Amino acid sequence: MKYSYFPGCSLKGLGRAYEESLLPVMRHLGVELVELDDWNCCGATAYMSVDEAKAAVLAARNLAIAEKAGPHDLMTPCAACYLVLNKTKHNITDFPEINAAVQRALGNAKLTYSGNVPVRHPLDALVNDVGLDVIKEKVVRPLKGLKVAPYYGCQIVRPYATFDDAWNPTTMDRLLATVGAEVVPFPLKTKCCGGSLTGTVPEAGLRLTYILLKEAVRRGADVIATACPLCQFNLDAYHSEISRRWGPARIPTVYFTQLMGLAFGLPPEQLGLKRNFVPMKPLQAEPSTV
Amino acid sequence: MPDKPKISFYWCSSCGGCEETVVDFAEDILGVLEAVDIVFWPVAMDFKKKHVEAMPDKSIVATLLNGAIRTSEQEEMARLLRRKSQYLIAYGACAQLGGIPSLANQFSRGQLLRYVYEEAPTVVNEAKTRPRTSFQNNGHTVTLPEFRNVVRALNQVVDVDFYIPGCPPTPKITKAAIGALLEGKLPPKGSVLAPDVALCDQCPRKASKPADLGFTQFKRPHQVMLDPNLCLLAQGIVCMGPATRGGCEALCPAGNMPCTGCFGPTSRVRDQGAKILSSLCANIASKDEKEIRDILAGIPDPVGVFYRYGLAGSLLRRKVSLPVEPDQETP
Amino acid sequence: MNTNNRNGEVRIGFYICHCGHNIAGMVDCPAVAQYIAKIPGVVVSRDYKYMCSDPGQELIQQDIREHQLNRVVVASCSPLLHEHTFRNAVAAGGLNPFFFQMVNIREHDSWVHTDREEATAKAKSLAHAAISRVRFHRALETTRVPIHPDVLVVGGGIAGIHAALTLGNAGKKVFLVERDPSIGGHMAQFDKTFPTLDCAACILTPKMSAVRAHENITLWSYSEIVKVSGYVGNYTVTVKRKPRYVNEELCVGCLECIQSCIYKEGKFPDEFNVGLSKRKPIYIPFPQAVPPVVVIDPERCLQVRTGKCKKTCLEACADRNAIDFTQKEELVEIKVGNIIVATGFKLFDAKRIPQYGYGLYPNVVTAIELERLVNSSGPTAGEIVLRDGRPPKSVGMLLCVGSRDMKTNRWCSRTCCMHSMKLAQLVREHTDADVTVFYMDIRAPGKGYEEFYDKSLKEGIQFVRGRVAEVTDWAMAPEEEGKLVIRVEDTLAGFVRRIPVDMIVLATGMEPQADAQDVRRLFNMSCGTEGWFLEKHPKLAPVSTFTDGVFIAGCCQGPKDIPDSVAQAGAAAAEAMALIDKGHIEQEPNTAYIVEADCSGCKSCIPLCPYTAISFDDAKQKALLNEALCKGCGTCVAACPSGSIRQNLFEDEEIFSEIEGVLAYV
Amino acid sequence: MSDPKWQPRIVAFFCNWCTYTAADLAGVSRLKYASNARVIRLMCSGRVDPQFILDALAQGADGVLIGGCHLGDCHYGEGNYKTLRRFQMLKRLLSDMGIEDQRVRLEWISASEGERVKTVINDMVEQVRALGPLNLPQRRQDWDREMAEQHAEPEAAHA
Repeated sequence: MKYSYFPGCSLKGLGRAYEESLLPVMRHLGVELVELDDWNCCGATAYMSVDEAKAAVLAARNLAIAEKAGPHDLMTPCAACYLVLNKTKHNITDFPEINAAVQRALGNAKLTYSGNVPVRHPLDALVNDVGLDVIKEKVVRPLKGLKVAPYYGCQIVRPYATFDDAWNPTTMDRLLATVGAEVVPFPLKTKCCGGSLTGTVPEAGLRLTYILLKEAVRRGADVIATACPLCQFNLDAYHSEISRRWGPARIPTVYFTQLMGLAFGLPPEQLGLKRNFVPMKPLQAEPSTV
Repeated sequence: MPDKPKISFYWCSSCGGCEETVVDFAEDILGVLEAVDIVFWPVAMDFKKKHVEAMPDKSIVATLLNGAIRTSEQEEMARLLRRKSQYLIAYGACAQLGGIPSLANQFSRGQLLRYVYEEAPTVVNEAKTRPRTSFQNNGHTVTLPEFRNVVRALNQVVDVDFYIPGCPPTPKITKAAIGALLEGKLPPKGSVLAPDVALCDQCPRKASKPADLGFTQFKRPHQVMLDPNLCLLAQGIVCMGPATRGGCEALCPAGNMPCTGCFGPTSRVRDQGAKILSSLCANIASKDEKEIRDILAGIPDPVGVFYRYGLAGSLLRRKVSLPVEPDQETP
Repeated sequence: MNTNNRNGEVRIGFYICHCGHNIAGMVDCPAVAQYIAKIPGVVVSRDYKYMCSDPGQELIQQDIREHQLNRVVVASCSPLLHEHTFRNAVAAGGLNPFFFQMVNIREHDSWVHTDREEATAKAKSLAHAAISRVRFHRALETTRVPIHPDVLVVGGGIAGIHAALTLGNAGKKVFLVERDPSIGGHMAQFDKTFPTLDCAACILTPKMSAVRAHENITLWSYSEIVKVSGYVGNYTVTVKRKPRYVNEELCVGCLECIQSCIYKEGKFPDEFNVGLSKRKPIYIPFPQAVPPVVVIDPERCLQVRTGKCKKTCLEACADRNAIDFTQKEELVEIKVGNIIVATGFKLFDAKRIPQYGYGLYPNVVTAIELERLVNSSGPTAGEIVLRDGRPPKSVGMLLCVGSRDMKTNRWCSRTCCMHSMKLAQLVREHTDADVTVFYMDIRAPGKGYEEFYDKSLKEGIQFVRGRVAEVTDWAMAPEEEGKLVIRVEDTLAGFVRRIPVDMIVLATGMEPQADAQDVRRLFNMSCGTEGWFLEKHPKLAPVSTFTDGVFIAGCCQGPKDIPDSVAQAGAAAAEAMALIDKGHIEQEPNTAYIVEADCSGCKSCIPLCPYTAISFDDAKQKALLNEALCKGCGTCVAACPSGSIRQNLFEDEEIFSEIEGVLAYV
Repeated sequence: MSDPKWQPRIVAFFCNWCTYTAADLAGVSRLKYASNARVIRLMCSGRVDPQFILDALAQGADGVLIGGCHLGDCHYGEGNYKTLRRFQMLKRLLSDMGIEDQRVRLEWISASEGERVKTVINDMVEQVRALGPLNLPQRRQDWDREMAEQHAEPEAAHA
């Protein structure tokens, strides 16, 4: 199994723990990720609202490179990249003006994009391509007793519910259950993390973050699992501020890939776990007998 | 005794098989000769065009013209014979409906000439010489008729009184037609002088035809050992019999070959190919679009199968996208 | 009757209808009449305001007499609407009614186009086609098909029950077939009915008993229709009678078998109580069930499943011998003339809107669940309680759950407003809880309904206008702790509110039955895009379908309340009776026929007929068409490779001339 | 072929039970669509003799639309399957005869799909417009211009 791989800026910066865990997990499952050559910004951030066509060009360049790279699906772990690349795909198909602008720009760079590269999230690929059975076989250290609140954030399933339900996604739930974790019912799983507001209207943004943390704690979770670097950062970085405003709601937030890595018995230090502000408690030493 | 009725035969774009039918009269030809005076029959007798031109208009009682109309010469002769004859009878499938020559209506004149004079595997013509309508040599001018873009049935060129179908017509229906002509017992103008019931009626295999054909595949005669008694459609062979006028007494099915439709449609049908298509396809035993397509793949050349003898006389007549090219000239 | 063309001459009268402004507003009618007047054979060409009116019809009749017309063409609305009207007018004028052709220039022209010139040109060519075609028309006679007097009613909800009783009371024999073990349908689950708040059981039970007792009604519960063949007046229906392992004749409904079942307690979700209580493998659907006999669930009963059970039920039944484990599924064939389909609806699955928390939060219930809770014979004996047994202090009712929603169902389910207000009043009656209704619009258009809404307001039920965004269980304020929080934009107040409540009631909308498509095919009906069975005409034939002799009643046609269902059921029964009492129907003479002399006996047509109307005549070696069986589809006509099968009203030359006519562009 | 006033001519064969009724519904719903299609009502799409389609084209139609009930929904059981089978072959035949794919269309439109009548007709009109006129009567005249004398088209070749 082979995918083209678009890491995006987060996975090389703030969210490097995501990549640090994703790559060994995929390797462990025999999935080959080939990083795109000369990839650029996905076009997210403020670009979209400044100039939609130009943002589409940025994203489309990545898609075009992926198309040139070979007939593999393009995997991108960052939720924002995932959304923007998908959105661009849609826009190119649905809006001839955008398509024209994109093709013109790509043409100048001697690139083409026919719209045929599927953009995939690792959650989708792991559950629907690799399969839970295969993953289960690789588990040497089931996350027994670890209560996890699965948290998807807004961008993976909205507006394009490509591989899961927009309101009640369950892919990560199933995946975490497969690696032995106890999945806590978490109805807030697609609620806003506060992400785009923490910088601008902190009062509103942090409140949203607080609700998520508080509710995860209230529901007995030991850890929140996420699939988005921005979510992870928001849920992890503002504990002192939140605590000052509303009271403590301390719970670690990790990437689902980090939990998978632990279950696969990969060394925790190689999974980027040390990068957390709120560290996850080490799992009880309980080597599997399998 | 007054003059015997004058009859003429002429051939245009055809293979000569229709003429053979007259030869196949065998000794019966003598009876015919007793009853009529053949005034023009280039295949068998030495008359010239000028002889016909010299005849008074309508002085020939009937002309049996076979062959489709493809060249300017054929067109001219058809008009001449029309003028000289009381009855002009389209004789045989080519004159009636265009016949096999009209399958060429799937190709443009340029395509045809290029193939015949350059591309056909047996052709060596490095100079790419093409026939011309006029050629000067030693002060002489040699001319050829023009090769038209379209092959036409006779009635697409001149008014036709009757049709005798077949490729070729059988001696029996020919004799019957001549008999009716001599006795003045002709049906209304425009009639086809053959039974108006489809061939199955006369087919020796009729009883073996199942009530539900339910085609699961179509085969071509060379792909299968044909049962000599079983209905050919029941063997998956496209037999045009149900859509073809009877009158030949099922010669082909009797010879273990499917009917290919040379007698043309019945009077109630405007387009023989469309009708056999309708009937065969409706009876395909599948409801799955892809499976239906696969079954139909057993008929690789629908035009050639359904319109073998009648493309010119069909509703579409000619591949509609083809151009009309200017008269061919020296390259 | 004058059916001959004088001297073979065709004399056509053409009439174009203005239909008030409907046609004349977009089509230049006088111009069309002038154009048609120039076509050879057209003797009269007129435009008139309303052709279907009495004077309009009289005009045709007068012209037939005065101008010796022998063909009539009317350009007006759809032939599906008025072809009969004009045929009758032509007949009244002394012509065979089939010397008539209708042109649809309203539905197919004036109503759908915006350019007067184009619409007029289209009208001209359509009229031209009819003029070309009508020349070939021949005198035809309609055939009469007798109507079998028995009726099949499918579905034993209130609509089916009412239809069956109406017919039975009129002396018609009725087969009432119900899929479930008891008739009663959804209405039997209701506690009270709006707007009168009379008890559903009190008004329904007598009707159910009447069905059972009725000498003219054969009730087959726990049965399904598996095959329908034939046509109006002559349907043959195969009914599958599922084994209930209890002899209906012998069971006295004592229920001792249930008590003695080896399952000491109910173990399986009780369908009637929508899973709020448990039942045993042997059970009676509900106390007032009709027929009042027990039924054994084959998927739960040990004996049926494994053959290894002590069969304590048999012992309890003793010499009544009603329990019979040898029962097998049975197929019964019946003949009926008419069919009334009243197969009802299914409720929207509230889990499809996860943000409302149904299935996640135990105290989010559906309206039908509350209906069972409030019912004194329900699982809580009429106590409205939360899952932990406490009475709720506050209840929120969410309307339009799965209705008026682009993401789920777009239609209004019509009953939820009234149903919810009824439940709100019942909650107020049974508890001292505050009730808040969350609505987009209150739709209370029935008789006494608006007054019921008033009453709800007066009783202190609160109404918040806004579609609820979500139901959550996370608190943002102390008063929200331990409660369900409704987040909603109050569109009257103009801000987003969080309203904590103890219990949430979802007014789930109505949906077509899961197998509506199968049922539709079974009875050869059409469905709208949403899946409701399609009536023949939304206003003028609301209980008829496109298949003659098949009628629809109740919610299978679309969401409606009990009064409307009952009214439709009565209407459907009346439609069936009209056919039965007439004794026959006239069939459109559009049958195919074989010209024997032309047929070669190729048999191509025989397998194509869906009604096996074509057979092979071995003596004549030709195909033989039984016109009584032919329904006039024309498939064989199109297939006849020698053009020897023809079709009345759709002759080849008629269609060829129509093609030529529509291509006569001007 | 460059007549600016040229409008595609579409002959439509609609079955009585589904597509014709859907077209009525489109009318009742006052949907607006192109006026180029002329509907001929038949009881079933199974009655659509391939001859009708060829004849319509031969007589000057630029396109032919056949409308029937959805598969499985035929008022007569399976008439539309017969149409489907014929259509598959007819399309091949037409393509061999140089008639573009978009000119002849088979659509399943149920009685409730008034909206679909509108979109299908509009769509087809635009596709045919893009192809330009077929106008076989004109083409036949053009073909026949090569003859020494113009011959009036025989009324019916096999009358």
